[in-house]
Amino acid sequence: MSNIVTTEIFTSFQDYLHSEQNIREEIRQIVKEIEKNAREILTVLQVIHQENSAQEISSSCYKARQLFEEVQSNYTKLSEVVPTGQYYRFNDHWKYVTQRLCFLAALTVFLEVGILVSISTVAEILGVSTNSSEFHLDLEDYLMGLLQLCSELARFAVNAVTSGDYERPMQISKFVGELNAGFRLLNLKNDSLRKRFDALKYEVKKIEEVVYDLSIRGLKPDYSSKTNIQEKGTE
Amino acid sequence: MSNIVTTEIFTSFQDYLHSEQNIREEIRQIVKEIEKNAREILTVLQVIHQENSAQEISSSCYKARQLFEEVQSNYTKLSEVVPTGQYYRFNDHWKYVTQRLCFLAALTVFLEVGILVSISTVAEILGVSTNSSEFHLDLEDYLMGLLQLCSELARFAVNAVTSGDYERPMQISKFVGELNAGFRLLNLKNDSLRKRFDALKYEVKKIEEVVYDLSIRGLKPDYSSKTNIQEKGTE
Amino acid sequence: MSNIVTTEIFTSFQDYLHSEQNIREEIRQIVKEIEKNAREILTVLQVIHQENSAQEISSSCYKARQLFEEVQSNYTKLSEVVPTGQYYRFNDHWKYVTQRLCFLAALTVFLEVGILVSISTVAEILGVSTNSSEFHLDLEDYLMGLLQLCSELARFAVNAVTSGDYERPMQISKFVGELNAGFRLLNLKNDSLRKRFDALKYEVKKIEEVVYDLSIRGLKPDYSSKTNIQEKGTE
Amino acid sequence: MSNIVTTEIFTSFQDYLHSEQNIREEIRQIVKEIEKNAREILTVLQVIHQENSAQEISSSCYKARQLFEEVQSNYTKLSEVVPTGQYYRFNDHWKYVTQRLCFLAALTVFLEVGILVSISTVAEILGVSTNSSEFHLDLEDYLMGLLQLCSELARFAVNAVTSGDYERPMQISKFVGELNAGFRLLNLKNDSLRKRFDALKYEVKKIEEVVYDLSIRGLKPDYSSKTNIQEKGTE
Amino acid sequence: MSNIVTTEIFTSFQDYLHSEQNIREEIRQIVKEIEKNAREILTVLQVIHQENSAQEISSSCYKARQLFEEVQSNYTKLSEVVPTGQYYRFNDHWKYVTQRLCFLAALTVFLEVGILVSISTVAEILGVSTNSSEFHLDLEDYLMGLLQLCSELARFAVNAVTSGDYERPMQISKFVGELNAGFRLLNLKNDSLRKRFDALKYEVKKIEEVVYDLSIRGLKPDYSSKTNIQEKGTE
Amino acid sequence: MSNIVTTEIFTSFQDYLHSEQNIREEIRQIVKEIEKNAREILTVLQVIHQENSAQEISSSCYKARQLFEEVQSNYTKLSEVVPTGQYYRFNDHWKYVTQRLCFLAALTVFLEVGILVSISTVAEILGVSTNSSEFHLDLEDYLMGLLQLCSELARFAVNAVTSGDYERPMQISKFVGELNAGFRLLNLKNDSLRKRFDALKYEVKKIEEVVYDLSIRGLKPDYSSKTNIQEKGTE
Amino acid sequence: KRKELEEHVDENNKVIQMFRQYTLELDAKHDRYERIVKLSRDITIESKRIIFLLHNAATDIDKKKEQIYNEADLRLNQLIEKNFKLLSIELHGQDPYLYLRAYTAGLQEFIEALLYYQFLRYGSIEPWKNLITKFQYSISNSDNHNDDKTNTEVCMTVPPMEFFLGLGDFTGELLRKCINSLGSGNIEECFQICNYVKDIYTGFLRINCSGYKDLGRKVYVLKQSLQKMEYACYTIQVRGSEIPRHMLATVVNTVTNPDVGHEEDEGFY
Amino acid sequence: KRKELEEHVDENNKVIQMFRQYTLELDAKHDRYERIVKLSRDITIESKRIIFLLHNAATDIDKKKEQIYNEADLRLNQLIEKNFKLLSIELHGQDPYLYLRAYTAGLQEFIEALLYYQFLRYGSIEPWKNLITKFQYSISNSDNHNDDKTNTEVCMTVPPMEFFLGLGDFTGELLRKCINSLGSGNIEECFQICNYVKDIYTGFLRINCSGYKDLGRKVYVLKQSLQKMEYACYTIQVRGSEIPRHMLATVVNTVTNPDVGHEEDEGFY
Ligand SMILES: [Mn+2]
Ligand SMILES: [Mn+2]
Repeated sequence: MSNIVTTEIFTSFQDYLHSEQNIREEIRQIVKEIEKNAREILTVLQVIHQENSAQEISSSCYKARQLFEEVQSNYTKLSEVVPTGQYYRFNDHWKYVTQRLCFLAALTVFLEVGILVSISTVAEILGVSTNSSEFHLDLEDYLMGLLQLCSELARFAVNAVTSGDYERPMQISKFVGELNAGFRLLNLKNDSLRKRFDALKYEVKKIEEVVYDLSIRGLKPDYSSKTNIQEKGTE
Repeated sequence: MSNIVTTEIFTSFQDYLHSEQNIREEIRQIVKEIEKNAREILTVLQVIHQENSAQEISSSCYKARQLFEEVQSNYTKLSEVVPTGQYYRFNDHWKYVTQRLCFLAALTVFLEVGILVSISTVAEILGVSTNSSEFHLDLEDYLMGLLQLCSELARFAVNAVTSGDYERPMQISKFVGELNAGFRLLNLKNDSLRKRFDALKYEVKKIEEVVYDLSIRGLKPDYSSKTNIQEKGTE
Repeated sequence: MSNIVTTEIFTSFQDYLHSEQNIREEIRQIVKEIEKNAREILTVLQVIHQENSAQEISSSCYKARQLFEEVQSNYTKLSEVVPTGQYYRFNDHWKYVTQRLCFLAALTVFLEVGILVSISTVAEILGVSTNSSEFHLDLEDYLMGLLQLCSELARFAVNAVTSGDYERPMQISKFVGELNAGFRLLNLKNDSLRKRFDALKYEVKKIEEVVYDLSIRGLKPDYSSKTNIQEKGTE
Repeated sequence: MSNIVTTEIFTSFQDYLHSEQNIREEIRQIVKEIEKNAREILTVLQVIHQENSAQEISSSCYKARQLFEEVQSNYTKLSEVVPTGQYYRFNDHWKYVTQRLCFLAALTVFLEVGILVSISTVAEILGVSTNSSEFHLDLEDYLMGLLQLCSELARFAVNAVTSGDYERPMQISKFVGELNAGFRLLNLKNDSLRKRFDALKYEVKKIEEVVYDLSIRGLKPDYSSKTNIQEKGTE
Repeated sequence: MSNIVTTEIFTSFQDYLHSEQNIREEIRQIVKEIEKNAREILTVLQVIHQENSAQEISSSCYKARQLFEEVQSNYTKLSEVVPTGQYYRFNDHWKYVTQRLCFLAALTVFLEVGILVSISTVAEILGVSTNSSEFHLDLEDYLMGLLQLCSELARFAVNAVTSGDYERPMQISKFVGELNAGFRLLNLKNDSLRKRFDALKYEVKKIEEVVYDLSIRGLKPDYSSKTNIQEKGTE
Repeated sequence: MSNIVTTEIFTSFQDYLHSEQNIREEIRQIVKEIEKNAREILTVLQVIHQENSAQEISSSCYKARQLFEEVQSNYTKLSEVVPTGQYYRFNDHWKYVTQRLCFLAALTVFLEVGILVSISTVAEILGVSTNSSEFHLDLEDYLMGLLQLCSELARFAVNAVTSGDYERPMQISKFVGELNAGFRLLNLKNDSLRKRFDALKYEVKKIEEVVYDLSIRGLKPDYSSKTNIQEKGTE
Repeated sequence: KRKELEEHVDENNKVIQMFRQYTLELDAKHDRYERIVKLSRDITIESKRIIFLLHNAATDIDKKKEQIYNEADLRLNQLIEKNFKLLSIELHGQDPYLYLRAYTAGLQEFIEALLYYQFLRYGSIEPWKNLITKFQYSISNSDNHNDDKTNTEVCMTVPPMEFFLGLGDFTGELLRKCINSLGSGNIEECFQICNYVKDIYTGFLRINCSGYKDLGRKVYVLKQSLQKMEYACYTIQVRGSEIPRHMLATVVNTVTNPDVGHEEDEGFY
Repeated sequence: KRKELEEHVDENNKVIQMFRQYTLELDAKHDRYERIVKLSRDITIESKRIIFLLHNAATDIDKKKEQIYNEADLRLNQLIEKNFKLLSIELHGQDPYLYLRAYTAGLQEFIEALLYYQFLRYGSIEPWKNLITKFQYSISNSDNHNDDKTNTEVCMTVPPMEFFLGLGDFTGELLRKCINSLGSGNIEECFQICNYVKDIYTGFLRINCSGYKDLGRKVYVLKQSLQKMEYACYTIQVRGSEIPRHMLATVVNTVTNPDVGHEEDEGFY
């Protein structure tokens, strides 16, 4: 008797696990695609570190935007696979790549218009909802993406100088400074976000050193007088 | 009765195990020799980090080439010991040293002619096949060797500047930059190759900072106008 | 220029890595199926631990044999996917389940005819070759399976007594004793096989204590006079 | 200048390290032989656990004694390889097998004459000194051997009953009881010896339960009236 | 009867174990004192990391020398407690602190005269023999001390620059470079020495980067023209 | 300035640690003595497991009582060394031996008068306070001692039967049964006490088996009719 | 409270404004997490106490047994009606999987207690799908102070995985019960529990646990427990062999109930 | 509540009577332990928030700074006056070491916050012996309902070890502060903090940490932090070498305060 009951109980559990594994498998396949997209966007945007890339940047942003459209359709597929209200059951699968895409979206927008992209704009770029009861963009993933952005910008500041572009470091310095101030408002737990934020200090320091190197050599452009910083990117 | 059967079964196993242990012992002895070769080549090539070593580099490459001949004969011995079709059963024994030798071969070729060595050339230098059904050079080991090369070159860039050689860092920057772009194309699994590749970005950054330091002080040679980079090494 | 060379090199690597990942993915899918088969066979054979299961054992063996046919066709698929000469490159994927199936095949044969199954018979049951240059059954996996068998038989001896079957423990004691003597002949390295073998001595002791408990209460059947032990299973 | 000094220093170290590695290699080879001897002696003495083995025991002891002669010549080789005053530098290599041989020597003597072998007799059987400034038998290894003996005897007591030998458990109970009392006198540190001794109490209990099982069924031989226990073994 | 024999055996063991425990206790007490000495020497020598400590270094070396005299008398006590030929039986107790003292002696000598101290000089400073059949200084402990020295010197190089002393890093770079080359000659086993040596390469890199930072800013003193480097320390 | 403050702060901490270590050393010495006492008492009381020990038990209890007087004076020393209100700062040192002595005191009292000793009586026997603000007996240590007692009594029950004493198991069965009922009242956390208590079930089972063995053979004395169980011990 | 201190931050800066919003969100999440941890902790403690209570039901007096069962039932229901309701309210409108790590311990312990209660009282356990029906609540929307008396339907999310993890722990309690039964001579119960756990073990064998570390560990412990029970049953059988099995229970009962046994002894011997 | 259920236990049995007493004692201890854990958790959270607040004091506007310090002081005092007082009452009459594991986390985090506050405001920290004077309370004996108005003196036990463990964590906050200072051009502060931590490190070197695992781990982390700060100072020096050191601070300030910097730029270049 109890045998039959037990069998029933376990059979339904087996079905449950089986269907979970199927969902995970589907997710894994889609995430693989998204990772490929992310890798391509990153490769496209790496142009910023090449010498004398100034002209190519806007065309790279354009290419990135096109790739983000593929990303969107992949996130749409993903949102169809993940059951409603179970976003956090499976989000380990796409957490990492989503952070990376937040970084890439933020970098694209920074290159295009020089401003900090909002979480809702990133959600739009990725093609996900901003409503947390649907397939949405997690705040912490967005913030992690911004921290990755700072790291890339620190490298960008260095390479810009190598290319003889002395304005870019000033723009980056201001941008990262504001982000840093923003992050300091957050009450962070002792988690990965906190650790990543602690690393930000070193990037801020690195950027300041670049600005300092420019200023003692009189290479610092009179940046603050340029009121229209955002326009720089769009020109 | 069955006792005898059992005994027979196990006696034949004993022979089998015994012969396996003998093979492993032989492999271990040969690999020890190869490790010694690798250590010697590395010591010879360390000259690059010494001050004002420019002249000595080509004679060091020559010495390295001679040592690679010993390596070849040792790999030949090894290939005779490993039974056909069981390369991957025993390859833990030589995996590590082979990666190291790929690095050393790639460094030698870089110093000699300034280009990226191909896997088939490395296989030739080590005296192993490129056909995966024989005793061959595994692709992943070759790639690991290239990543080790980048790490050595980052150090080389720093020490070249100390020696007053401001061209070398430019050459290295270009070379490592291309390698980095190449690796970025690959869809790596989450394995040791991936981990090592993640470390590459720090080395790229380091080299970029060296180039930056030269740029901002006006010490950067006009590298791009030198069209004949490969020739530098061969001169 | 060298850029193109590098790109070419890496593009061909990408193909290589991609095809490897495909192979692994295929292997994983097939192994998953085999694991499912193994779980089913194990579940079927659990009947031995139930009270008064004597009659059901032979029908369970029959069911197991049918499931082994599925196993065979899965191993056939597997052997087609794994490239020649690369058995040991991928064998981590199926190593564990193959050991388990060796155990299950050995258990089935023990239940059917009371003898120790040979490695070639197990290979036949699983539908793989015994020739180590093809997709074969590795000796160590077979031995691991036998050690797992001993553990299951120790549990079986206890439960047989609970069911009032006092002959079974005698049969098991003799069988495991011979296996133990066999393993003792082997000069095992300090690996997983050795660790598992060290556990065997506790199982032997356990079984000896069961026989002791029967002896001292005069419940021990006069086992040695039954010369035809193998026939017991086949009846 | 100082460079030369440094090189000299390290070259002499290299010789030193090399010779140490050679010594270890030699030790390893000899110990491998001794391990083989130990395995053979153990296999020979396993006869005690077989049914109705009473007659065969003395011939097994004889075979064991012959094998101990090989052991002796191997220990002699070992003592020649180990430099004076460095016994404890290398003793990790032979520690384990020496403990095992102490157990086997003690078991042999117990089977032959029923008494506890002294450390000096074991040293003699193994062909090593008892003088701690030479290659000697370490006290702790001897004690570990005795504890292993108790474990084997507990198993022997159980199997003797199965064979219908009701006197053996009484002899073992007395013997192990005395050993237990002896160990209890020692103020052991919290080391491996202590851990092993803690396990002894389970073996004592097991043996007591065997004696209990005999008692309650009136199977207990009137052991205490037999004054000549030692003679049992020597017959 | 046999009871008395057993009791006698164990009583004599008890004496043996007791005397061993007493030896260990005495060793522990003396080692505690030596550890205290080592901590004091380390604290005294920390002055090198303070700003503008140049003048104080020689007086600190003097203080360290005085403390080494206490160390000597403690090692003398130790050598009297350890029985002849049992150095390696007990050397776990003092191994670690001896490595530390090798580091401290090597640091003192480096600060005093700028050269690599030899093992015999360290043995003299510690007041132990160099003859391995007596209470001596083990080669591996000496080498571990040198590796610890490199780590401290890497930190020293950084802090010296902060204090405006640009010669010290050059001296350290040369010194550590030679040590590194020396270690590279050794065929180390896969032990703690090897692990520590692997860490050395990061320290070498660190120091090279300090020299680089000085070079590129034209702060590098023309070190090679100063032929009399050893004299620097002795002034 | 801050340097002086820092020095002061750390010097007082050093003194603190030093004095703590001294206290711990003193404690360790005294505890060693207590452990020796405990070992002796245990040895004395082991007589219960010998055949036909009935007469010797009361004299053993007498000897134990004398040894407890030494224990008392050692606990008095201990209580003088441990600062008031810091019992639990140091109690790891004596926790284990105190549990053992609770077991031994409880065993002594059981043998003497057949009843469960109260915590206050044990405290008296050990010579410690019952007031928890002084050096007292921890409740959990007392309870652990009782659980150890049950384990010893299970063994005693077995050996008593071997000695032909069929009343003792009945007495033990009743005693342990009551203790078991008592323990079931406690709300135990998932700690060592809980784990030990779970093991008690197996000892209860063992004792029941002995009683059962006696009863099916008609050897069970009419225990319940003997109203004066406590008197048994005191006779 | 902190407002005046932060004047030095440029509140007109767009970045700062964005991060102000992010701070609110993060803080709300952390606070909710903390509250859920506390609720879970309370559930754990009370569940453990209920299990403890149920172990005392091993008495022969049916009335006492019934009393204990009734109390356990009451307290389990209180957990559902009070503690889990509060938990559900916290989780309402949230993705429960975001907070699962905060309440899984309490949930598993509750399931363990519930299953143990069901097994003791009814001899079998209810499946997962029955469990989830217990966790449905209707909450009045009285937050807003107007007379809006509508109710919201809320339910607790219990992933099947947590149910089976709790089921694994439940077999640990069965082991305790089984060995206790043996000590007190309740032989039939011992066999019954052992067979029940055998079924559960076979059930788990059919599950592919790879990738679920917790589950694998539970199954490992379960196998250990089962073998202890099997050995206990073996012991009964072996000992029972010395007298006819049908007399065994009587003897053991005689042995372990000295008060009752005394009278019956006369007839038996 | 459970009384009626336990009738089946023989309350006249002496053993049962003894264990009834033991149960009360054990339960009292466990309950107290749980209460202390909760008090400690609250202290941890509030201490972390105070540290967070103090990091915002890195502003040049002295008035804001003062405001932040005052608020931190207030909140630290509230912890002492409220939370630690409750803790002391729980510990009163108990051996505090029995419950140390339950409150050490909160205590250490508080010490970390307090030391960081002291360092920021006064440039140095107070030693352990000053700390313990803060934790003395006078409690009215109003438990008994009569007019007995006597007071009991109670104090918190703070073992020196916990003080130094807190001190270790405090240097972690100094590292954050130091690197932040560098990023915002506050060069002198950077050197000052680095030297301060150097002193603390040297202090720890003199201590024999063997046998104190926690302490050893803290010292290891401390060394890592110190080397990061030393490297930061090194960077300043190396870069400063390219212009005279005394001009460095000005330049860096110019660079990092674009608003202020704009006017001064004119004079400098
Ligand atoms: Mn539980
Ligand atoms: Mn902190």
